[in-house]
Amino acid sequence: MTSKALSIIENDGRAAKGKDPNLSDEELRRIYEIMVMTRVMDDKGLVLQRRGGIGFYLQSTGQEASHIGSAYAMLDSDWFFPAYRQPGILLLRGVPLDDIVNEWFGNDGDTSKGRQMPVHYSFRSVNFVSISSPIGTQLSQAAGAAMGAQMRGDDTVFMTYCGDGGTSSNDFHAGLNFAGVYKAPVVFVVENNQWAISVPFQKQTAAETIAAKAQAYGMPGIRVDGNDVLAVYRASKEAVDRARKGEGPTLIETVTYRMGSHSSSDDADRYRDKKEWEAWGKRDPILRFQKYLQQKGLWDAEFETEVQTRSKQEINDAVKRAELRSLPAPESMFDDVFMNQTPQIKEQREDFLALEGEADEAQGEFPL
Amino acid sequence: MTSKALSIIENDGRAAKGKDPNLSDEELRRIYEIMVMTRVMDDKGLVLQRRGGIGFYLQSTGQEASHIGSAYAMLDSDWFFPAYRQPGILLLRGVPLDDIVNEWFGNDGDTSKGRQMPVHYSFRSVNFVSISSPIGTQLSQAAGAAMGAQMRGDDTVFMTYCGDGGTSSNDFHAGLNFAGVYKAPVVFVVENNQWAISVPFQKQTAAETIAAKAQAYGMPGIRVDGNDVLAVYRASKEAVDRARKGEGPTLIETVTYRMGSHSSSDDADRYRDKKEWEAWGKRDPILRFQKYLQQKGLWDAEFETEVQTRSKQEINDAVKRAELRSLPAPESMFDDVFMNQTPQIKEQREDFLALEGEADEAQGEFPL
Amino acid sequence: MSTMTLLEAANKAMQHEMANDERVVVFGEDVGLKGGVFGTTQGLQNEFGDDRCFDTPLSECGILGTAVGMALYGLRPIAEIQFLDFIYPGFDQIVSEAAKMRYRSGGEYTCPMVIRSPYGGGIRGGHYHSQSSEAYFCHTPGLKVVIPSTPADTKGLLIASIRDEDPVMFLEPKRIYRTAKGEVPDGEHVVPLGKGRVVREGSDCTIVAYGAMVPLVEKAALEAEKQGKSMEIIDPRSLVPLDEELILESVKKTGRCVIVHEAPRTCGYGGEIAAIIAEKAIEYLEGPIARVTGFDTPFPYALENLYMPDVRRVMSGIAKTFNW
Amino acid sequence: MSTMTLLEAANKAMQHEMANDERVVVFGEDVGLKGGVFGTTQGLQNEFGDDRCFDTPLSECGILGTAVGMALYGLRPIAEIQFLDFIYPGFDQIVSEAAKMRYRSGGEYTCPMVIRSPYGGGIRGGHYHSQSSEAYFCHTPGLKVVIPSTPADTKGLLIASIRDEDPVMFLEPKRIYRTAKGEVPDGEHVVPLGKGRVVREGSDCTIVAYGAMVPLVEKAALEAEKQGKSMEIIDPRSLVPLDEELILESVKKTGRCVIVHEAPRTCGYGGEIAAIIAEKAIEYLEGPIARVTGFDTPFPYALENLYMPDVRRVMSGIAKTFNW
Ligand SMILES: Cc1ncc(C[n+]2csc(CCOP(=O)(O)OP(=O)(O)O)c2C)c(N)n1
Ligand SMILES: Cc1ncc(C[n+]2csc(CCOP(=O)(O)OP(=O)(O)O)c2C)c(N)n1
Ligand SMILES: [Mg+2]
Ligand SMILES: [Mg+2]
Repeated sequence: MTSKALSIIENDGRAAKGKDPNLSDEELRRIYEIMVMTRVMDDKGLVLQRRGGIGFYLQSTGQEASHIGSAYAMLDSDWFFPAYRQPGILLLRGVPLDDIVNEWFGNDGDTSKGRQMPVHYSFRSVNFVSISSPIGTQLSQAAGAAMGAQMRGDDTVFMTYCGDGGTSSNDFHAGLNFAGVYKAPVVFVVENNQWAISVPFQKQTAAETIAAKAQAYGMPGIRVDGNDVLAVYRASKEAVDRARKGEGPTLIETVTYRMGSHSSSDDADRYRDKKEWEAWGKRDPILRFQKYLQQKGLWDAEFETEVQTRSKQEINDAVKRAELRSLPAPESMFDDVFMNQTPQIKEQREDFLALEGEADEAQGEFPL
Repeated sequence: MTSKALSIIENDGRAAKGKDPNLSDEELRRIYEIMVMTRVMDDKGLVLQRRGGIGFYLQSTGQEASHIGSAYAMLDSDWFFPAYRQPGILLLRGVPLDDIVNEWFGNDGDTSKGRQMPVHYSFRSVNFVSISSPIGTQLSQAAGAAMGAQMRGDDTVFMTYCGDGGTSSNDFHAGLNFAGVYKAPVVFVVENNQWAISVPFQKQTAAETIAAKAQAYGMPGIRVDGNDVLAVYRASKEAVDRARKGEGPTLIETVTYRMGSHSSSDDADRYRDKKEWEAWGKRDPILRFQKYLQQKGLWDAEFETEVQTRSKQEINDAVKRAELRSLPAPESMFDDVFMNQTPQIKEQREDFLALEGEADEAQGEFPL
Repeated sequence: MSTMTLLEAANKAMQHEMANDERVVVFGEDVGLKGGVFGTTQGLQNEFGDDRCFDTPLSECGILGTAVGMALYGLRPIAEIQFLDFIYPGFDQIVSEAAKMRYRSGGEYTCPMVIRSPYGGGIRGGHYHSQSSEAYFCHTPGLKVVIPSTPADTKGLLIASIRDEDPVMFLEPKRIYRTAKGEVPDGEHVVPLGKGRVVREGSDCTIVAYGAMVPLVEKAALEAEKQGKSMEIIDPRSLVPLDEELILESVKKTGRCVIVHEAPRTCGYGGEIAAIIAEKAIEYLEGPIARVTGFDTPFPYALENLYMPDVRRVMSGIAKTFNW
Repeated sequence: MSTMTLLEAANKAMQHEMANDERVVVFGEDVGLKGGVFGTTQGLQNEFGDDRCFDTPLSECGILGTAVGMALYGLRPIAEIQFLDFIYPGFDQIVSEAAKMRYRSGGEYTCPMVIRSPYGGGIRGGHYHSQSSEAYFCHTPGLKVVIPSTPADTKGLLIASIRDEDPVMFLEPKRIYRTAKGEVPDGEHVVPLGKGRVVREGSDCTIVAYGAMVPLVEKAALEAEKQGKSMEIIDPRSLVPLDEELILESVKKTGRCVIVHEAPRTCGYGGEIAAIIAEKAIEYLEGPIARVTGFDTPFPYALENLYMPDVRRVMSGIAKTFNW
């Protein structure tokens, strides 16, 4: 499956000749720390869900290189139209852990006011567009935003994500087609993690690769080893640069693997071969990157302990703070449908509040 | 635009070496007659619309080779999921002219009961599925029917059509993707006539060719000269045979040109370069085929006159008969929503008929 | 008779019809080996093979388009849409194609197919795993719309839907998939479409409700009874075609009506019921017609419990029909 | 003031706003050089360049998806859908995305965009060039739905829609594109969304109608007047948000109500109006609420004239509110 995919970090941890993107030590360490933090956050999220603390969780384990490597190629002024498996971008952009964790709880600290399920983040301050559940819708939106930037003469670049399943969606077809026709500055990253819930890649499309689909839209299609953060970064950087120069969109397929179940609602053991999972486990993107860093003298056990401990501490603290918070105010339910409440919504709100009031007075009684 | 497209009939009328599909004289003449009849019918349809006899018409002029050549590769038991620019298939399948013309009028002889606009035919008796206006919807349906035949072990083959514009539709993506994944016995014929109403092919997609889109779905993509009936036939026959043998779907792009305006509601002169139109006029598929027949001794001026006269006579007669017919019965409007009328539809029908009755009694009065 | 959940009853209905009619096929995302995200199709692939029960690519457009094609070709497809919220990429195939095929072809081509989908709130699914959009389909001529509220009805209505000669939207109230338990006839069991069910007889006020709202209004009726008001509950079971007679008869008897649904109020199915009554039985009314519905906002996550109609809101609706 | 058609007024509104606000862009199929299949966008590409008014590939999904993206990025897209019947391939972007963006992001992201589309029958367009599906959009929280019936309102409402901070479905009654002629204020002219219009004052019965039904019910009102009945006509103009007060006040005065629309009856917008009245003004009613609507069938081609509400059917609806 990974044949012909760009790969940089070799078995011994060295970069393939002439391919090292030559990031500074500081940058490399930062990327590593964020990959670890993402993993730690994901572990915590699932545990919390299992304990009943939050209602749902969805991990990105195994895909840290794929999404963090690609996102790292973007400038802060660039925009993301993410799917739901790229939480590392938030850390890359410096979103406070509290904001992330409050979203899981949908509490009164959640910037999106508890409106969506856990992991459906929205952070306007860092150009991270609200995540949707319907698969693929972000793809044509990203193309449109890119067309908009082009019209306005901005040099913003847009990066959008979906999974292998997402390539079957209407918006994949429309988004790539429009981006191709208008040469919009957008990079489509498909994280091919081999599964769409229980449907394997082979049943998703008869195309040999997802990168091959680029030809249908007249844009370059690049296939990279999605567990190799340097390869993903390098391919993405080239695509982002091309986009910024007005040379149009790119489709990048990152070949990777969903190490966890689809989400906290799923049990992959029911449909997935353990051997396949084990084989991919050996290609863990964090371990792979570790080797590279170690070989460069940027990683040792001590550093690892420090990063792990700090990450866990931070996330645990954030969770503790989130747990102390309350739900959003009941009447907030009626806000943000429109900028201003319509008479109908106002009335429904008033009826609702009147009833809430009554309930407070006459506990559990329903006087007719 | 036609570079690398399969083409067979050469300038001198001869077939390119080794490529002649070697159809019998009888078959060749039949194809020719149907091409002419299709053209004659189209001329009549537009004239009728201009005279106010029918409300709408849409021609296939210039695309006769493209759709008749492909359809000719099918067995009578095979199914068509057509778009709206393949009227020659009806003639190929022996649908009586009266049935066709009655559809234009939407009269009480119309097999689809005047329910749709002109040229939206449905002829179940010849496996010609009801034509829809929404672009592309037939493509995924054809894939589904093909999957169904496969499941039942039938060796039926399905052929479905759309235009260059249709390749941008959701159903193009879904239909080809499903057909690829299930290796369904379906042939997708895209008649690339360079225009989608006023939008030229170059603005429809950045792909170099439509045939190139096949790769996105893991199926062969073939590009043929759509004004060369033998080339279209040959490519289609190969695709149909492959499908019947269980070797899966094919995408065929026929490179052709819409010689008329989009429809009777459109005026192409407003957006289309006359020179382009003239150039394509020189490549008329009927004239091209004539040369081949002539060179084989199958065509002469006398034969032409005979075919032309007979075709015109037949269509004129059919129109005369259609003009004498009435509209469908008013209450027929309430049939065929469901197999059986629901109480709601029954009641609406009764109210309607009661009012019709009143009107007959009290001409134009509305007693309160 | 066996006792089972609503979810199991849906499974049994499909199994029964797949055994009964080899034209019946079941497909959708994750319906095969996994047996569906709720488990509704569990065991079907095992029993009938992956020709008859299979997974599809992630495209509702493809699922519904291929279903229409299969139906045209003579099969009896059951297309599962994983959540009703995700049906829109294939909405065109439903409203433009399946619904109009018989009509537009003058009766030549038909689309006997069932679109099954879990709908409604109550499982902490937020925006996109909770919506009730039955009204869109009810407003589309050519579609039947069926919603069961008990295991027995689920089996009987789903079998009737599969056998129906026209496209049927079969919407399953996911909130009560496992909580609605009851006796279900073994083997053949058909509940005809277009016949409502009197869930509870009463004399003072009619409550019309369907799906997961039925057990809810049953609770409210008990509460009302304590306060001396007798509620009649009607579950229409199929919204299209609607058993108007049953509702009108009841309202003529009680003189009052409350309609309860989870969907947003504006242009919801409750409006249709109210309009029918206001047109055909207004002279019997002794109070305003009340609607207890979801609010005219998207479906929220954290405040789901406050968004959905509850006993308190139903009681308040009932109260409106008495005290105005 | 200039005299112009409804179609020209729509054109003028766009031109005014494109000149006024460079964030406004217009796109869709055939809107550029051709100027739209009805000519509504004529001249815009010429005046503002093909960056601001341009043709798209044949994909409503793409048109609406990119429009959402542009709106998120800060533009003010006006997306034209060639016929409302063809909107469904992009329905998901409207109901799941544009409508929910503000809500789901807690107010962070918004979608100020206008989706313009000709709708309704009367041009011999058959099934797929005639439908009135406003109810789908009205039932979707987060969308505004606006339908003009005069040239002046068209300009004023379209300008208000373009300036609105939320997504607006702007549906143009194609049947009266050219027949509705009238005076339109030059330059700045804004008609606020959510305010209905009293088309005609009267005392015996209220008629609620919008779009191409307004001139029709005006004719019926004249006819009724001849027979001594005085009709009050209300055009809500924006269906969401609805000017409920105006309708309720009128019905309280007249005691009767007829609602007229072209869309099929079941779950149409008429049901909503009837339900509001049955909930809030039932004590004022002196007769049943009548709905005069399209039938619950797909839109037919040859019998179009019989399908659509006409003066006769409106009169019959009025009669029902008097003689029952
Ligand atoms: C339109 C739509 N259909 C179905 C679903 C249910 N669903 C959620 S995730 C998923 C699989 C997605 O697979 P993929 O795109 O490969 O992304 P991954 O989860 O592997 O990251 C499905 C079917 C959905 N969210 N949206
Ligand atoms: C979904 C949809 N959108 C828009 C239209 C309006 N429309 C009718 S034909 C057409 C162009 C079709 O172009 P193409 O697919 O190339 O076919 P051609 O007419 O060239 O044969 C358009 C935009 C439609 N029928 N359906
Ligand atoms: Mg995946
Ligand atoms: Mg074309």
